[in-house]
Parts: sequence; C-alpha cells; structure tokens
Amino acid sequence: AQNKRVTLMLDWFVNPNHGPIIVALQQGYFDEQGLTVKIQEPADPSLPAKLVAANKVDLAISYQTSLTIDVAAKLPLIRASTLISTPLNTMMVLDNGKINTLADLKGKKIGIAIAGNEEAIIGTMLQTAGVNYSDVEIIHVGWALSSALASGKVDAIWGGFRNFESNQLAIEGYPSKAFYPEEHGVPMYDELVVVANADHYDADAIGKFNKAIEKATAYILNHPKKAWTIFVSYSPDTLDNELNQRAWRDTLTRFDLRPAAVDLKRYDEFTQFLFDHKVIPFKPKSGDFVPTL
Amino acid sequence: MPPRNPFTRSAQSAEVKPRKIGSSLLQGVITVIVILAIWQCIVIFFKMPSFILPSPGAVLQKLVQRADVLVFHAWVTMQEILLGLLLGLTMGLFFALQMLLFKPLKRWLLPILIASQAIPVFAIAPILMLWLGYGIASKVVMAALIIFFPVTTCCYDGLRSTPTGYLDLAQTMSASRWQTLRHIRLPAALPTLASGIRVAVVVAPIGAVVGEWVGSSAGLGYLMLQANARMMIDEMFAALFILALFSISLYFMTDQCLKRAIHWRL
Amino acid sequence: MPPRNPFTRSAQSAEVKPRKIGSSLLQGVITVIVILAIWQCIVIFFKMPSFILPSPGAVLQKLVQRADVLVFHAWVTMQEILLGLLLGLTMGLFFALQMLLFKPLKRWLLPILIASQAIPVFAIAPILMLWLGYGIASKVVMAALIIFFPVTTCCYDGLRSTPTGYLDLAQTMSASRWQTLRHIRLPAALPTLASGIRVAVVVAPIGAVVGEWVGSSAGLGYLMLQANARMMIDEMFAALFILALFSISLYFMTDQCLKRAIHWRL
Amino acid sequence: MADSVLIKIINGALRYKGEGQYVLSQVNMSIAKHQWTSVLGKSGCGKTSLLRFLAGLLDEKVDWSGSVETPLQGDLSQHVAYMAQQDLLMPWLSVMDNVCLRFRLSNKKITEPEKQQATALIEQVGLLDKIHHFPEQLSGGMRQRVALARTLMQDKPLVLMDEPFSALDAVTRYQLQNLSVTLLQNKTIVLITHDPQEALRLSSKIYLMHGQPAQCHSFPVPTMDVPRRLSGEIAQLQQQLIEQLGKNHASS
Amino acid sequence: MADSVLIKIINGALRYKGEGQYVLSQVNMSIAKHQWTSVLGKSGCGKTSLLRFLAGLLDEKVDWSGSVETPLQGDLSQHVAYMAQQDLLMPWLSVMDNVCLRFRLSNKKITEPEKQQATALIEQVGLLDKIHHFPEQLSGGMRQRVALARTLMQDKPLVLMDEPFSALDAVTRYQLQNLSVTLLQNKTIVLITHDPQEALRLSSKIYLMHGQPAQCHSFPVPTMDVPRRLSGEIAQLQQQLIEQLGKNHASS
Ligand SMILES: Nc1ncnc2c1ncn2[C@@H]1O[C@H](COP(=O)(O)OP(=O)(O)OP(=O)(O)O)[C@@H](O)[C@H]1O
Ligand SMILES: Nc1ncnc2c1ncn2[C@@H]1O[C@H](COP(=O)(O)OP(=O)(O)OP(=O)(O)O)[C@@H](O)[C@H]1O
Ligand SMILES: [Mg+2]
Ligand SMILES: [Mg+2]
Repeated sequence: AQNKRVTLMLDWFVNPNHGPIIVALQQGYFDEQGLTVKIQEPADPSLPAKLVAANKVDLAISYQTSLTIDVAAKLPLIRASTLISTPLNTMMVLDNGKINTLADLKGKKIGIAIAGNEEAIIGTMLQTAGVNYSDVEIIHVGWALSSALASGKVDAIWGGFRNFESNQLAIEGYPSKAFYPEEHGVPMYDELVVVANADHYDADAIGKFNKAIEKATAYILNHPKKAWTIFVSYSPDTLDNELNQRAWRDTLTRFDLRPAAVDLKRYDEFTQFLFDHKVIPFKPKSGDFVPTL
Repeated sequence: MPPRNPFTRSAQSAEVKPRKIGSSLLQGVITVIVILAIWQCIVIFFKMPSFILPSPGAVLQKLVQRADVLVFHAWVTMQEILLGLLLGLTMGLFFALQMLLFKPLKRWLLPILIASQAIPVFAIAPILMLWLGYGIASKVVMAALIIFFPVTTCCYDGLRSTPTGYLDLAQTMSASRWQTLRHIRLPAALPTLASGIRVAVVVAPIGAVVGEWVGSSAGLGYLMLQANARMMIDEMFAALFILALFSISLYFMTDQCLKRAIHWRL
Repeated sequence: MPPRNPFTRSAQSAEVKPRKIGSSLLQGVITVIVILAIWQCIVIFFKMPSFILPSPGAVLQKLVQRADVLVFHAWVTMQEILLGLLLGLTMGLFFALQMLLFKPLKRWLLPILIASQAIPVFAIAPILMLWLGYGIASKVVMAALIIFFPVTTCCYDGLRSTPTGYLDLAQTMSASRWQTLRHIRLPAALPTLASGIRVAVVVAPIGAVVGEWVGSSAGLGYLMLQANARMMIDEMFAALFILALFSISLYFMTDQCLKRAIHWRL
Repeated sequence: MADSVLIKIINGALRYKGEGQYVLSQVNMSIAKHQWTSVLGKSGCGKTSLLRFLAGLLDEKVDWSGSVETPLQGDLSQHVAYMAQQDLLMPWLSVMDNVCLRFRLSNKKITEPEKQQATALIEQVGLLDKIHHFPEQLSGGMRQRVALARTLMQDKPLVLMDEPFSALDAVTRYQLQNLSVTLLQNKTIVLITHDPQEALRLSSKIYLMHGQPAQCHSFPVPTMDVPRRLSGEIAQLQQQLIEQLGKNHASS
Repeated sequence: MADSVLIKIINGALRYKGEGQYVLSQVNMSIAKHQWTSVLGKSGCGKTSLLRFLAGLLDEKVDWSGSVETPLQGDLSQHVAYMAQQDLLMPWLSVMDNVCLRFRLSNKKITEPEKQQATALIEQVGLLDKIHHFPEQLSGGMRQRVALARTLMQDKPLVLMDEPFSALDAVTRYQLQNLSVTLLQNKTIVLITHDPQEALRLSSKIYLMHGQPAQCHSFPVPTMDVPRRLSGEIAQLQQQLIEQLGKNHASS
C-alpha cells in the first residue's frame, strides 16, 4: 500500500537523544509500519511545537515542561509518545571542590538557557538545601552553557543534559558534578516527548510511529554496539565523534521502553508542580493533552 | 504663473526647511496606527494563530497590563542602545579617519572590520562572554559592532569625496591635515555621514537585543526569550513593539537634528 | 618642487585611478594572513581553550580535511547571498524611488521599513517559516531584509541632495520626473549610493546565515549551528572563516567596480 | 506691435522668502520678439533673479507680485532655454553628452543629423579636440563654451542667457557673439551682461537695472540690425552707457 | 635687479598626465617683486594651469620640466595666496566665516583687530548687509567679491588671482581694482584677466600667452605707477594689445 508521509521535526540537531528514531529510520522500521518519516532539524527548540500547533508539521519533539506550558497557553498540542522518560536536565558545577552541595550555591551565579521553568525547578532544588531563589543570581547565557561554566563566568549551569554537557565538559578537561532535579524535590517528568496537533493528529499514524520506535529502542538495548554504528551511519561525518559516543553510552539507559505508555497521574503531578510555582496560569487536565491512543 | 514641475520643488523644500516637531509627532502617531492596521490585516487575512502572531489588540492589552515589567526592561535596553550608539559612532568616525589619514593602514584595517561584520554573534558568543562578561558591556559592544560599519563606510566615502577645489584652497592656505579634515572634509562629508547615522540609529536596538541573547539578566531581549519560552507570545510582541518604537522614534529624532544641522548643499 | 601636503594628494589619486586587480588580489592574500596572525595571537595571549576559540592551525586543517562538505554548504550559502543581494538592492532602490517620487508615501512607508529593521529574526521565525517554508526563499528574504535598509537610506539621501543647479537645468529643459531621476539625480547620487552598496555586500552574508537559522537543511549557517551543537568548534570556525572570506572578497570586488564606475566628483 | 512683444512684465516685484527687503519692485519690461534684449546693472541688483524667475525656477522661493503677459501658450518656462551664470556641466558626462543633454532629458532618441549638429556646434565653439573630455579637464572658458553650445542645441523660442561670455577672452567672445546671433535668428533672447560694448553690439533694446529694490529703465539704442560693428556712434553710446551706469551706481 | 625678481620661470613645459600634447612649453617669465604681473591669453591656452602649478596644486597631476627660481625660503606654495577662477566658498560657512576661513585652517585664534579687519573688508567689497548670509543666497558677483575678500585677508608675499573681477560690473570692478591695489601694496601679484584695460591699469608687466602648446611673450607697458588712469597713451596701448591678441588668436 501507499506509505503514509509523516514529517517529524526534531528539537535540535540529530544527537544521541534521537537514537530510537534514527535507528528506526535506518533499519526501515517505519517502512514496515507503512510510514515515510521525513526529519527536519530546527535551530531553535521552541520552533517545532509551534509548527505542529500551526499544523505545518505532523510531529515534533518537545519537552514535557514545554508541552505543559504550551497547552496551558492554549496551543492545540497532545503528547503522542515519549522518547526519554526521565529528566535529563541537571544542575551542573565544576568538580573542583568549590561547590559540593546545593547549599554552597548561596549567593553564586547560575547560568541558564531560558526555558521558562527555571524559577520553579531551580527554586525547588535550592529550597531542599535551604537556599532561596533570590539568594542566587540567574544569568541567561544562551548559546554558551558549558563554556560559561568551564570559563568560570558562572558557578553552576542549569539546563545542561546529564548525558551531553557533562561528557562535553569532561572531554574538554573540566570534570563536572551534577545535582539531579528528581533527587531534589522536583517531580519526575519526561524529558523528551513527541507532540502532535490536537485537532489534526492521525492516531493510526502515531500508533505505527510508536510501534516503530519501540522496536528500535528494543534493538538498541539488545545490540548497543551495532545500534551505535547504525545511528552513526545516518550522517557519519557529523555524528561519529567521541562526544556522541560517550553521550550514546549514557543515553542508552534512558530511552523509554514503552513510548506509547501513558501515566496520567505522573503528568498531573508535574502540572500541579508548575502551577504551584506560577509557571502556568491554570492546570490543563492531563487527560486532554495526553490521550490514550 | 501656474506652478511648475513639483518634483524639484518638493525635493528642494525638503532640504530648505526642516519639518515642524509638531507635525512629525503627529506623523509618528499616524504611522504607529498604520503599522497596527497592517498587522491586524495580516492576522486576519493569513489566519495567523495567536501563538505565532497575536493580534495587536492582545498585544496592546499586554502592553498596559505588564507596563511595569516592560518599562523596567525597556529602560535597561535603552541604556544599552544609547551607549552602543555613542561607542559605535565614535568608533566609526575614528576608523574612517584612520583609514583616511594613514592610507596604507586602510589595506590592513578594512578587511578586519569587514570580517568583524560577517561573523554571526552566536559563533563568538563564548568569546564575547569571556571578555565582556554578562554586564552591560557585551550589549553595548554588540550594538556598537552592528552599527559601526555603516557609519565607517559612509563616513569614509564622504570624507574622501570632498570637492577637489575645496582641498586645493585648503592646501594653498597651507592648512594642516587635521585642520583640513576638521574644517573642510568633515563638513563636506556631513550629508553622506548623515546616511550612516540614520542607518545606525535604526539598527542599534537590534544589536543590543542580540547582545542580550549572548547573555543577560534583564532587557527587552531577555524578556522576549522568557516570554517565548513561556509561550506568552503576546508579551514577546509587546516587547518587540517597544523595540520597534525605539528605532522609529530614534530615527525621526535624529532625522530632525540632521536636517537642522545640514542646511546647505555641495 | 618638493612634494606638498600628501594628504590631499593621496585622497585625490584614490578617486582618479582605481587600483589594479593584481595588487588588490595580493592585498587580499596579505590581509587573510594578517587576520590569521591576529587570531593566533589572541589564542596564545588570552590562553583561549580550544572549545572557545580554536587555533587557526586547527581550523585550517579542518578546512582542508572537510573541504568537500564546506564547499557544498558554501555553495548553497553563496547562492542565497547573491540572490539576497539582488533582491535587497532592487528593493532598496525601489523604496528610495517611491519615497522620493511620492513624498506623502514616505511618511507611511518609512516607519514600516524602520520597524522591519528593528525586529529580531528569531521572534518572527515561525512567521517566516509559515510563509516562506524551509527552502531557499527564507534565507534570500532575510539577506535582502538585512541589507535593504542601508541601501534605501543611502540611495534616498543621495537622490534628494542633488545640487539644485542641476535640477534647475533639468527643469528648464522641461524634463519629466522620470528623466530627471534617470539622468540627473541617479548619477549625482551614485557616490552616496556606493556607500550603501558597500555596506550591503558586507552584511548580506550574515543575513543569509541568520536566514539559515530560521530553518534550513544546508548552508554555512546550518553547518555552523550543527558544528556548534556537536562542539566541533574548529569546524564551526572553518565555516566562519569562509563566510568572512565571502564578505571580504565581495567587498573588494564591488569596491573595484564602483571605483571604475564613479570617476567624477560633484 | 502688441504681437511683436513676447513678454511684458508689468509692475513686477520680487522678494526672496524669509528676506526682509524686496530685490525688485516696479519692474516694467517688454521683451520684443526675435530680438536681443540686454539687461545691465550693478552686481547683486537682481538680474539673475529676474531671469531665474522668468525661467520658472523661483516659484516657491520668492514672493512675486505683478503680471507677466505673453502670447506663448501655457507655462512660460516650457518655452525657455536658460543658460545660467554657472556653467552647470554634468561631471559624469563628456563634452558631447553635455551638449546633447537635452535629448537625454526628453525621451527623444538623438538622430544622426542632430549628432552632426552637435559636433558642428562643438567645433564652432572651438572644442572639437575636447569632444570626448570630461568637464573637470576643461578650462573655465571652455566650460562656459560647452554650456553655450548646450544652450544653442535647445531650440526654444525664448533664450535666457546670464553672462554667457564673461569668462572668455576678447577675440573668442567676439566670435561666439557672432555665432550666437547667427544661430539664434528668429529666437527671442534676454542677455545679462556687464559689458556695455557687448550689449550695444547685440541688442535692439537695453535695460539698466539700478536701485534697491531695483527698478529698470530702458536705454535707447540705434535701429541698425545686429551684430553692429563698432562705429563712432556706438563708441559714443558706450560712453553714455558707462556714465549712466556710473550714475546709477552712485545713486544706489 | 635679480633681487627684485620674485619668481623666474625658465623653459617651463607642462603637460597633464595622460594627455598627449603639452599645454605649456618654453615658458619664460620673470615676476617682479611687489608688482602686478598680468597674464592674458586665449581661453584654454593654459593660464590657469600655470597659476595652479605655481600654487603647487598640480604636482602629481602634471609632468613639468623647466625650473622655477625664487628667493623665497622653502616651498613656494607656502607663500602663495590663490584666488581660483571659481569662487570656492564653503556652503556651510557664512560670508564672514568664509572670509575668515584662513584662521580656521591655521590653528590661529582670530583676534579682535582681525575680526574688525574682516568686517571692514566685507564692507569695502559692499557686502556688509550680507555678512551673515550663506553663499547660496548671494549673487554671482557677490560670491566673487567674497572670494576676493577672503584672498585679501591672507597676507602672503605672493598673490595669484585668476580672473578675480570677471563677474563684476564695470563700476564695481573699477572700485575693487583700486581696493586691491591699495591693500596689496608690497605684495607680488600675478593676475589672469581677459580684460586688456584691466591689465593696463594695474600691471607693471604684461605677458601674452598664445600658441599650442602655449608660450608667452611680454608686452611693453609704460612705467607709471598703478593704478593708471586712462590716458590717450593707455587707450593706444589697449588698441595695440587687442590687435596683438587678435594676431595670436589667428596664428594659433
Ligand atoms: N585636469 C585636467 N586634465 C587634463 N587637461 C586639463 C585639465 N585642466 C585643464 N586641462 C587642459 O589644459 C588646457 C589649459 O587649461 P587652462 O585652465 O589652463 O586654460 P585657461 O588659460 O585658464 O583658459 P580660461 O581662460 O578659459 O580659463 C586646456 O586645454 C584644458 O583642456
Ligand atoms: N536664494 C537666495 N536667497 C536669498 N537672497 C538671494 C538669493 N539669491 C539671490 N539673493 C539676493 O538677491 C539679490 C540679487 O541677486 P542676483 O543674483 O539676482 O544679482 P545679480 O544681478 O545676478 O548680480 P550679479 O551680477 O552679481 O550676478 C542679491 O542681493 C542676493 O543677495
Ligand atoms: Mg547674476
Ligand atoms: Mg582659467
């Protein structure tokens, strides 16, 4: 039969976080499901969700935090599947003995790449160490997260990925220490989700899509080494480097084994969390934007 | 006699007497309205979803509702813009003079200036941050960087195309380089230089905003990112609106001054 | 007699005879070397970590090693730049003429042009995406958008500051607006216009790159972001290097043409 | 008679906007058709202003009162060829192109005979060897001659000339005067000059401007046809003219 | 004698770079100290070129052969005040400021007496009422007068004037000639003019330039001191001069 064409916009340039998708693509799992997936890479992570909402692309990779915010802002979005079901963001500091606990951050500079939820999450994490959000200086460092930390311009960075920035810093010779939000009062959330347009989504296609990446995820876990070579084969000259290799290793364990699985309670808790910290004006019911397909 | 070709006339009178402040204020108001109208039309006819292009109404509402926040950030950016302009204009003038006075130096300097223009900020963001930190400095430098090339070019082209007769006269009066520059070349270059300045005041704001993306904890650029991240698009456009107002008012203010200053023609 | 004030002389000869292509090529080479030297110095003296500013050596190596990829992306960007220039220059000239010919129109048009300059692209990126899609269009438009204001301004200022005597003459020859424009105002404006064009060719590349951020699957801007995202900083700078080369060579080529074209002085 | 008058200025008064005092007042002139009319007067008395006004170049720069009557259809300035006090040569055009400027400015394509006419004209003003030079390569007098040639290329019924021969040596001047007379037959010429002899040689009517604001009075001239050769009578008239100018000068 | 000669040009030959033929060749001139020397010649023969060369304005524009001897120390052009054929008034400066341009261009602060001198000068050229006007508001002759005043404000031993009175009416011209003579005592003046009478009134030595490339020959003048009043003798000389010019003109 004629393949369904699906455009998928990633959240950023292809990187290990997209493992299952790339592998599914390379292995032809999408084809098996009768899908032709076309991948686009944006330069601005906030763009894809908007384009889905505008019904310009079928699927896009976003973050649960953003998704919740977007839905609360009345964007017609739904979560179609989950790619990585644990947080990846971490609070990172240089491992040079200066800062050993979150408490040490009192009065320090924290660099961020604005995502809109900083106050809520950083605030919460600091609270667990008895530090007020107002006791730290928050600076947007945009494109230069890790170099900001490495160069000592800031004492900590929030927004770096535990599987990515940490390795990057290590490679550059700056061993880092990470504080994990889920260990410091922040409810669990899915880092990477796939979103679709609430009004125009094609449940059947999404189902097939999920099947494909589920299969890919399984394959990755079963054959990490092979999977790596397959992943790299997507674009050898840009993907095949040490950083990605390390990141790949650290990401393996975080791919969601059941992309289609829905846990409404989990979503509600996180929505509540954002609402409590006034990130969103009201609480969208998770049932509405996390449909069970 | 009946009026003649209105073309040359209007063109002349434009130079002869600068428009009244009052009317230019009125003009300002009119144009703001026009812009809003066009905007509204786009929203309607292209069926823009509000999270991509909010309606002027919504934005104006935000403008009022969040006035305090906006004013605060606008004030920060304003400072950056003005300082940036100051720095950029002086730099531009300075480089132009350098290239003019020390011809050989031009060959070496110019390409570097050009290169400095061709480099997207995100690429050198870490460097900027490393050198300038997250204070106001980085924004001022960005604003300056973005405007100083047009200024340099116009200024340099203006300075070197002085009517030869004037230069001859200066020479027979055995004027020093500096005096010739100060009293002949500079005034003669003003009209061209003016173009440079006009461009500068318009693009300076964007320089400041880009600077704020490099790193900041306040300012309209910062606010925009924040609003965008929180999908408060109307707030982002409110900031955008203020930014545009800056450019426009800066332009017309400068234009008035320049018209008053340059009352002659070569 | 002994030579006199070298100042006026050099300034004159600059206009009189354009430099030879050969020497300007040599100059190009020299300057590239200079830039590399400065760069190296910065790396050494500021002890730049390679992930912030790689050494020229490393970058040149990449330049060779990844030649194929770079050439491909450079080619894409090149097209965008040239098309952007074409569009931007025509737009600039067009708007300038509009404002000149229909004085009232100016009041309405100008502020919109200005506003268009004050809006950071990322803010309207989604809009551009909706309208222009993922193809080359968005980049061309961005490049055009970024250059057409300097062009418009310089062109407009040049056109309206024609020596009145010439206009009078045209009037007594009962020349039509259009003829006056074509044969008097335009040539008389060329020197000023030239400044606009010089600025344009230099900033056009960054316009294209910015356009590539809006959304693209090829081009130097895309390559940079990607390299940056993968921390392949030396590759990013290789792309940056090519971009700078574009600007510089574009500038000097244009400069030569303009010098040839404009052999007179008002 | 009325028909033989091309322009009649009655009680003309002219003041530059923003300036306090009038430049001209109660100017009455009648410019005869197909004749040379000369205007003489102290420097700064308002000759150029008058001419520029007739050429329609001052409309929104001056306040004018008085009437200008002419049988010519429509806008006077459409029938005018104006040679300004400054040679307004386009620096980006060669001598040839400057002389042919008229064709560029009216959409007309330049025809072969017209080209030849232009070349001939350039030769007659003695610049054939400079035909492809640019203005900045010419001497002052040469520039003026190019401007003259450019004016002669236009054929308009009314030709206004502002000190067209001022930068020329006696001999060249003499030649170009004759040239102009021949080429401008059955055209009406208004000539501003500071040279009494020139006025007497060429014009069938002479106006002297004087006073502040300036008025003008006509100065009688013999009715021989121009260009007149210098006779005793002319010499005498010249003497009178100079004295008259001197008086005016003293009076104002 | 040798001492009383300020500039001696021997076998001067001048050609504009890129031009085929020479403009001047075998020019021999000696310019007497504290005297007026006039240069007459057909339009385009090379008078201005010669003057500009002396003023040091052509150094890299022309090929020059021949020698220029002068007792003046150092660079000749440092001792020159040059009044060009075009009044080069700065459009952005008022009449007063244009006249005082010299002070702007040399770091000197302008002193009160100098201010008064300037004002007096402006009055003497009859522009006191225009003292705060800008050049574009002046008539052609007025502009030339401002340029003259500006030149007179400089005190340099050598004054080069290129048709300084060409745009003025007879009377004003007469007055300004006298003015110049008084103010330029014990200065050396080289005057380019097309007016034989002017030359004869003012100069103690007259050179006629003619030919292509141009040479120059001196024309004998009586040894009365200037300004001379028009006598029969002068009238006669004028006639000769005109004829001579006519001959030269024909020959070249
Ligand atoms: N910049 C230049 N380049 C080339 N040729 C020039 C230049 N300036 C003048 N000439 C030529 O030199 C010759 C003499 O010019 P010059 O201005 O000295 O004449 P002149 O004697 O002053 O004439 P006039 O009395 O009309 O002012 C002319 O043939 C002119 O074409
Ligand atoms: N644009 C202007 N604005 C104001 N006043 C002006 C303007 N142009 C000329 N005038 C004044 O008008 C008067 C006459 O000027 P005009 O040029 O007509 O004199 P003219 O007779 O041509 O003198 P000349 O013989 O010197 O050329 C002068 O007093 C002059 O100052
Ligand atoms: Mg006049
Ligand atoms: Mg001359």
